[in-house]
Amino acid sequence: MDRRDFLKILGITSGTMMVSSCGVDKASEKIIPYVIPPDEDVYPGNPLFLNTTCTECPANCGMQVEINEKVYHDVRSLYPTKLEGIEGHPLNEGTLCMRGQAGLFRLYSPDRIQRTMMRHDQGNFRVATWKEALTRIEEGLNRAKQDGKKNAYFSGRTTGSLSELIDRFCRNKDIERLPEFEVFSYANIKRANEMVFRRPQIPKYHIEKADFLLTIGADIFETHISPVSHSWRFARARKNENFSWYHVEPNLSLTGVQATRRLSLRPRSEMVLLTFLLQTVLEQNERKNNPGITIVRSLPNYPLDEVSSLTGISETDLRSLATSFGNAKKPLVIAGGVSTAHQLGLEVAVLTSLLQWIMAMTDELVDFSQAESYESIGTFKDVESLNEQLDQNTMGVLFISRMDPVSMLPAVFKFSRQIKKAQLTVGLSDHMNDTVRECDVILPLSHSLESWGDSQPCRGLTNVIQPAIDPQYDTRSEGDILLQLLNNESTYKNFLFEKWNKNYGDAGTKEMLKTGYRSDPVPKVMVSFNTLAVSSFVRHMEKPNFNYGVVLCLSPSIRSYDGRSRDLKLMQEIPDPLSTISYGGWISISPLTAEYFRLKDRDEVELTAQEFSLKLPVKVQKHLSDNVVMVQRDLIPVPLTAVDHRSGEASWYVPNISLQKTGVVLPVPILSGSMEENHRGILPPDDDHGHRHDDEEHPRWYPEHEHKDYRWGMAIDLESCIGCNACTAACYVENNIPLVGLKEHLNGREMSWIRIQPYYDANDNFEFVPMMCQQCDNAPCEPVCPVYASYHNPEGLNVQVYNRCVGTRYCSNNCPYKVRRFNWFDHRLVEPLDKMYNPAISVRGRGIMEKCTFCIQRIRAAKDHAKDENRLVQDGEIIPACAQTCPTEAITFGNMKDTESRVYQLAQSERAYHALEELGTEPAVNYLGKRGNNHEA
Amino acid sequence: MKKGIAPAIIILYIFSFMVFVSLIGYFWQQNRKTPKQPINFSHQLHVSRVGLACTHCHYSVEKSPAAGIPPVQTCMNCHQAVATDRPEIKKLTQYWEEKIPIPWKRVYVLPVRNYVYFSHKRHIKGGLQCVNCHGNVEVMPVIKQVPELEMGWCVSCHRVKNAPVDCATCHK
Amino acid sequence: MKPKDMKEPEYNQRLEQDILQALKNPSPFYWVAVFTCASFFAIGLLTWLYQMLKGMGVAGINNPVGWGVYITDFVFWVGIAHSGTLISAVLFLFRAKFRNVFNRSAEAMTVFAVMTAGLYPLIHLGRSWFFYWLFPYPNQRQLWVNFQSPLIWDVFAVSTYFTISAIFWYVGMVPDVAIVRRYASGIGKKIYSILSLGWSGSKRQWRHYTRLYIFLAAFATPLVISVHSVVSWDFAMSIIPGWHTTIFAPYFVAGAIFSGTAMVLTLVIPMMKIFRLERYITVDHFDKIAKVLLFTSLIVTYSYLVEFSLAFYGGHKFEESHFLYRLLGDYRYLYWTMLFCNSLFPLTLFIRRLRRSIAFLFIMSLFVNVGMWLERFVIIVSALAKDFDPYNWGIYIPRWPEVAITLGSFGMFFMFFLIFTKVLPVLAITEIKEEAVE
Amino acid sequence: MKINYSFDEKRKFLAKLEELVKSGIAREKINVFTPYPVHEAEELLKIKNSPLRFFTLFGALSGLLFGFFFTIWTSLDWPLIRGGKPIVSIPAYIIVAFELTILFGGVISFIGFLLLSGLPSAGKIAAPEDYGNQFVIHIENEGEK
Repeated sequence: MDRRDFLKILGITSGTMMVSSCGVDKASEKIIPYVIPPDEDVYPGNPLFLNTTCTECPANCGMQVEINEKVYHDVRSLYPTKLEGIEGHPLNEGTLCMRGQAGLFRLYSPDRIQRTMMRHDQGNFRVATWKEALTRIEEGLNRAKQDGKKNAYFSGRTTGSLSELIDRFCRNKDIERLPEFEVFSYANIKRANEMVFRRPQIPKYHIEKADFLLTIGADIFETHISPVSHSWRFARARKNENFSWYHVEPNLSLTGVQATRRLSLRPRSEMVLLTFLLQTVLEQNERKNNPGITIVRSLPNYPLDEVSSLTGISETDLRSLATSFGNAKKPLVIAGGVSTAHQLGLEVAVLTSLLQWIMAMTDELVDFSQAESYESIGTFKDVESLNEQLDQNTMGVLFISRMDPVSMLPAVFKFSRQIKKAQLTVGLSDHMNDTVRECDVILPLSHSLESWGDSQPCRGLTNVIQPAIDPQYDTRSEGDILLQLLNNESTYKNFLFEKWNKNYGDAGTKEMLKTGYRSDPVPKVMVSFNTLAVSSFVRHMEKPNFNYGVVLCLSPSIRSYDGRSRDLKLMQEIPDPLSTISYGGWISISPLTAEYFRLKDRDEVELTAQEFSLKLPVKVQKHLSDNVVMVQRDLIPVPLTAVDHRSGEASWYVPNISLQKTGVVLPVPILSGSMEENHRGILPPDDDHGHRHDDEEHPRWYPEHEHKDYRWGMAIDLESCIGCNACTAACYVENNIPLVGLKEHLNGREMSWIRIQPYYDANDNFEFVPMMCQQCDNAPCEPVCPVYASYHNPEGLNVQVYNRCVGTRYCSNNCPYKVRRFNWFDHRLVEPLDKMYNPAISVRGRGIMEKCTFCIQRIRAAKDHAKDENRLVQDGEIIPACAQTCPTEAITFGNMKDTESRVYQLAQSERAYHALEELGTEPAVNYLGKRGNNHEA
Repeated sequence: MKKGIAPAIIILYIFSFMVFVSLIGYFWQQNRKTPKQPINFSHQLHVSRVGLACTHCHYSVEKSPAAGIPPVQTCMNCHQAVATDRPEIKKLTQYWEEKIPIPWKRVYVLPVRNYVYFSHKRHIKGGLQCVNCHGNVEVMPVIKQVPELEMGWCVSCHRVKNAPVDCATCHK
Repeated sequence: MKPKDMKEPEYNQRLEQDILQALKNPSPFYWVAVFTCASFFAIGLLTWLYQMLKGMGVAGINNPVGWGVYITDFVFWVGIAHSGTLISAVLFLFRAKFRNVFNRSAEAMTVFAVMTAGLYPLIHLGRSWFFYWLFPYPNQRQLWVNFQSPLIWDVFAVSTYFTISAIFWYVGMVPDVAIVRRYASGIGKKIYSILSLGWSGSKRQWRHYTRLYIFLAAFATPLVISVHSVVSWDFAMSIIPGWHTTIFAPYFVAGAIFSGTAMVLTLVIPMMKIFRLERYITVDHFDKIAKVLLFTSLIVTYSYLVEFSLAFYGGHKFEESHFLYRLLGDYRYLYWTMLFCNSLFPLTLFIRRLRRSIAFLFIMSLFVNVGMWLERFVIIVSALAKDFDPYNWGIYIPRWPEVAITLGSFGMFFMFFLIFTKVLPVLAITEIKEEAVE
Repeated sequence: MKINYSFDEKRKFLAKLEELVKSGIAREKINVFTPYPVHEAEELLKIKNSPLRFFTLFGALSGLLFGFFFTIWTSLDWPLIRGGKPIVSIPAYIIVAFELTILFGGVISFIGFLLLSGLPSAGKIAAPEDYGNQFVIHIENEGEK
């Protein structure tokens, strides 16, 4: 053979070696067509979309699932790869929170329970068939009948058809259906509303319509009832120029630092503040409704100075609060969270409701007609009574479904031991958790993305739950299980469809399945004020006592809700927005406390209260009051907490704790190098330092390069950004960003393409700056790359060509924003998590630099679509994952060449500036600074 | 004489080894290009003899990045009646009756697919013919990969047709 | 040096004898040394392999500190490579005769140091197996390299530097190899004859030879300057405070010569002792070389001062905070050590007696080597550790692979040098002869 | 037949050489072998400056030109914007061109040297012509050619 052929062969061999080294074993790979093509126009290679419901927390937002072929041209490999909000959904308006975005990590979790299991005599589990398990339950029920014991069904919050089915099941098998268990039961609020308005409900708060918002301890952006909904409503309200928002709290919350004015007050003193406000509005005759003289009389009367001394809020602040409250046309007061969860929590709730009524918020802003469905939720009192029942050994079969009371209840409940007292305990769960481990029979539940269902998070709204993928394991939906236990032939799906067709008709059902939800008109509810109850309550209100020394506050966590979302691996990878700690636990203490105990970040302390002690590293947190130490409740075994017997609400405080420095310094992944920005040009420049952005400032050496049709740009409104990290989560899932784990985080090797940087501004207030690749026009990273892996494309994107990168890391060194991420190892998602990989973007191997490219795969798709209709991409057609899921629409993406586009308009605003402007990198990302600092006077 | 032998052997050995490796590589490659398919389907027969259009079977080629492999149903439309007695068609009918898809072996694969985006739709809409990349399928009893699908191959065509040569067009 | 009374013939005779003595029967000590170096080298290579298979993460580098020990070593070795050519070329052009006793080993040092340095850019690549993408060669992808990138400048500078130094070294050696040829026997003789290209010292050969040598020297001199300037631009061309400064080129060149000269001392002193070459390498030579050392040390110290004064005179907040960090931050001890080694300790060379004490100079040279390594480390790491955006400030601590590979590189360098001393004339015989009669 | 003189000291050698030159023997007929370059001898024999410099010049120039041509051509061959700088950014390319100038210059002068001084010569490698530390003078007379 002549030389050329020879070389060709060599080339081929080397080629094959390359290929096999890439791990694509072509010889074995199959392409699998449909047997029968799906009737509607579905084509292999195009993503499918499906509307369903997010079940990560009780809020039940509407959720759109994107389904993709994992293996090109293999129809067997259709998997959900991305979750988004449903456009225009009444709850979440097309957005999701970080937990919702990470939902796939539950679906594909390696810790899913894959088989039914039964405890055999030796006490440990063995795999069983469904038949065995169900018969075992049958026997259990029969035995209970014989022994004359009663059975109970104990579940997490359940709404919609499933609730009905459970009722039917319980009636049929004479099982007592216990009040449902939620850690965040809002018992006090419900009790208060029952007292004041005769409605044991939680209203919907129309924040968007308010012009003044006062939140008392309510963490409306983190866990309070429906965070996403609150977020976008807040964003709407913010549009109003003279909207102002006071947040009062004893601890430090993400919500708090977002308020235009945050006042931290002494724990338990909220009622004093509220009475003060009540008095002022009553005096100023601001009242819209008259509570009646008795109540006015019986309100305790605190002079300003006393209020100030009791609450710990300065008189000036109190005055300014009172005045702006008084001047407000549509004020709204929301109490909740840590403020309604202590021995005077009920007082706080009642006074709030009273205030709401007096200021006629109940006419519009506090809406009982769309009340959240929390009626079926029980309280800690109910759990106590359950415990008593168990103690009497009268419990036959105990069903525990979709929750983990063992790890969520305080240790004193000894629940893990208690549930053993039932003859038979049946645990239904998708994840292995402390509760099901104690059960006798474990029934693996399908994830909501694998099953049918519906839910009614609030009045007048029905969400559909429909499967996006067949059950991956031998699991079943709760509905199907119950039907089988009822020896009912039909499936839960049929059950649902019968019901839907009955209620909504055939067309209605189809429509609902398409949109994913259905909202029905609800009759307007006019609340009636219960003067008697209130006056008597107010008369007997006790004065707050502050005999708690240093108090440990168990605050809810945005990352894990009440702890249930700890199962989502991603939630540990993304840092807590306030402390920027990713993995592991910590307690937050105030700078003064730190000074007193000579503590620095990462020092370990021992907390001790009666029959409770724990060791954790500390994080010093400005703005936290000195007699409060704060820990997120999901990070620790829940300590003994008093239960208020008027309402059943558990206290979230541990009084009289003592700290002690152990002298150990622990490795804690605090991702932020420093929160002090001191005018480095990342925060909005205030007048004396820095400078507003205009192009004259940077004389250009070289002619500006041409952008033909597009120049992609982004605008980020720091005023709207609430630091909720939803964007980060969305980015992780959309872009196949690897999870690297604690060890790498300690080495400072986190991989997130977008991060929420908390900084203290000139007045020491928190500011969140979302930082991702700025797509600089004069990008420092580009000229230094020896192999053109990083270059500027004609559309103004700073492209990173992954398989051209040789990994010099020079670009990362030279990036002033340090937003480039290097693959230090081959980080692959472990089976089966890798099913969620987005096929539209590569999975980067070791030694490759990666970074944000404004979701270039979405840009490509949109351009592709536009080209079919041969037109240019229109404004709003492309939405990067971060912008898409931002509940407050802080992020806007678009074409800077198009002067009509929203992003262009925003870039022109006088609030617009570039991060590190003085470097002259000419970023494509414009930040919009906060309108004047009306934080501190 | 004695001296000469050792080097000669060594050289001979090295040379034969290289040839050996190359041959293995060559045939492996060949095999990859024409793997044994579950049903030996002849494009030649269906295109030149029966005269089917490519899009008749590869139905999504204008609608999605993937060309679309025909559902078994599409085959059965004709083969309910046509040539039902042939052994290969019997196999087909079996698949159809058991309602399991035919596990075709993949022939065309981009070298480092993980990093590259390719859309059939765009190329067809851009006025390219299937032949341009897939060769004269109508004369192939057994389909096989014609071009190496290397970057240079794509780029040169893109340049000629002045399609975009911006890296981001194809690299993902 | 040639004693006055001695006649030229026997002097030349003795000279050749003395120097060729070095090439004879290695002592067991020598073998031990070679073996130790070789094993270090091997360990280094294995570590590199491990790093390639596992991923860059086995090293300590992280985000934000993307460059650490590897790049430090690179700069260090390139620096070492410098005085080789400086001593032989520049001093040759200046007719500084004291060079003759140093130039051969200095040039050898250059060649080996460049070889070592050349490895580091590959070692620090995340995907070393694609290193060849850094070279502009015609390929089916129709892609070239980015000539704007300082790293590509490095590729050209370093490879050029290696080629030219190697040629220069070899050319200078041809007549000496011819002499070795005369004394060698058997297969050795064959090899030396080939290496000597059949040199006979005819007028024609000398005529072109002398020209060539001058030209090469003339090329090498600007090359020395350019190469380390380019290396310094790897940093100066970036925007990182502490890197982005105009004085880097001269600053680095001076530093390079400084460290290189030190390394020459580190190598030549033991060599002289072992091979008993005191007769030719005299205290006067060392005195002179020590002066070079002192001079460059002063330049380096000056640059340190300039760096700081620029930062604070400029009043640029990022610069200021960076230099405060360098002085008082996490790496302060390293920085202070460096100041001592490079700026304070060499001042002792103002004392003539110390300049002329071989032992002292040897210790001094070791200190300077350490100091210069630290200088590069501090510059590279401290600048990256705290740059613009406080959120991603970090700190970098080397891990064992970095240590292992660094030791490996030293092993490689010394192994080559040891072999050199046994197979090639360690002094420039011809030039010493020439010098002797004048 | 050929007349040889051999000395072991430079001084004597130069004296003899001068005498020979004076005696009117054609300079090009005199060939000398020395252990190290002897400039006096070169002067006596009026040896002209080596043409090597033309090689050097040629090498250097071609290096310079190639450097610029190559860098500019490759950047234009697939133009990619880097950091908002022009596609052809000469300042950067100067460096590459400079290095190539030296590289080519050096290598080509070395090759030139080999050509001019007839090295390596197989014959001399096989049978080395070596006079040790002797200064040798050869005079070829007509009888030779």
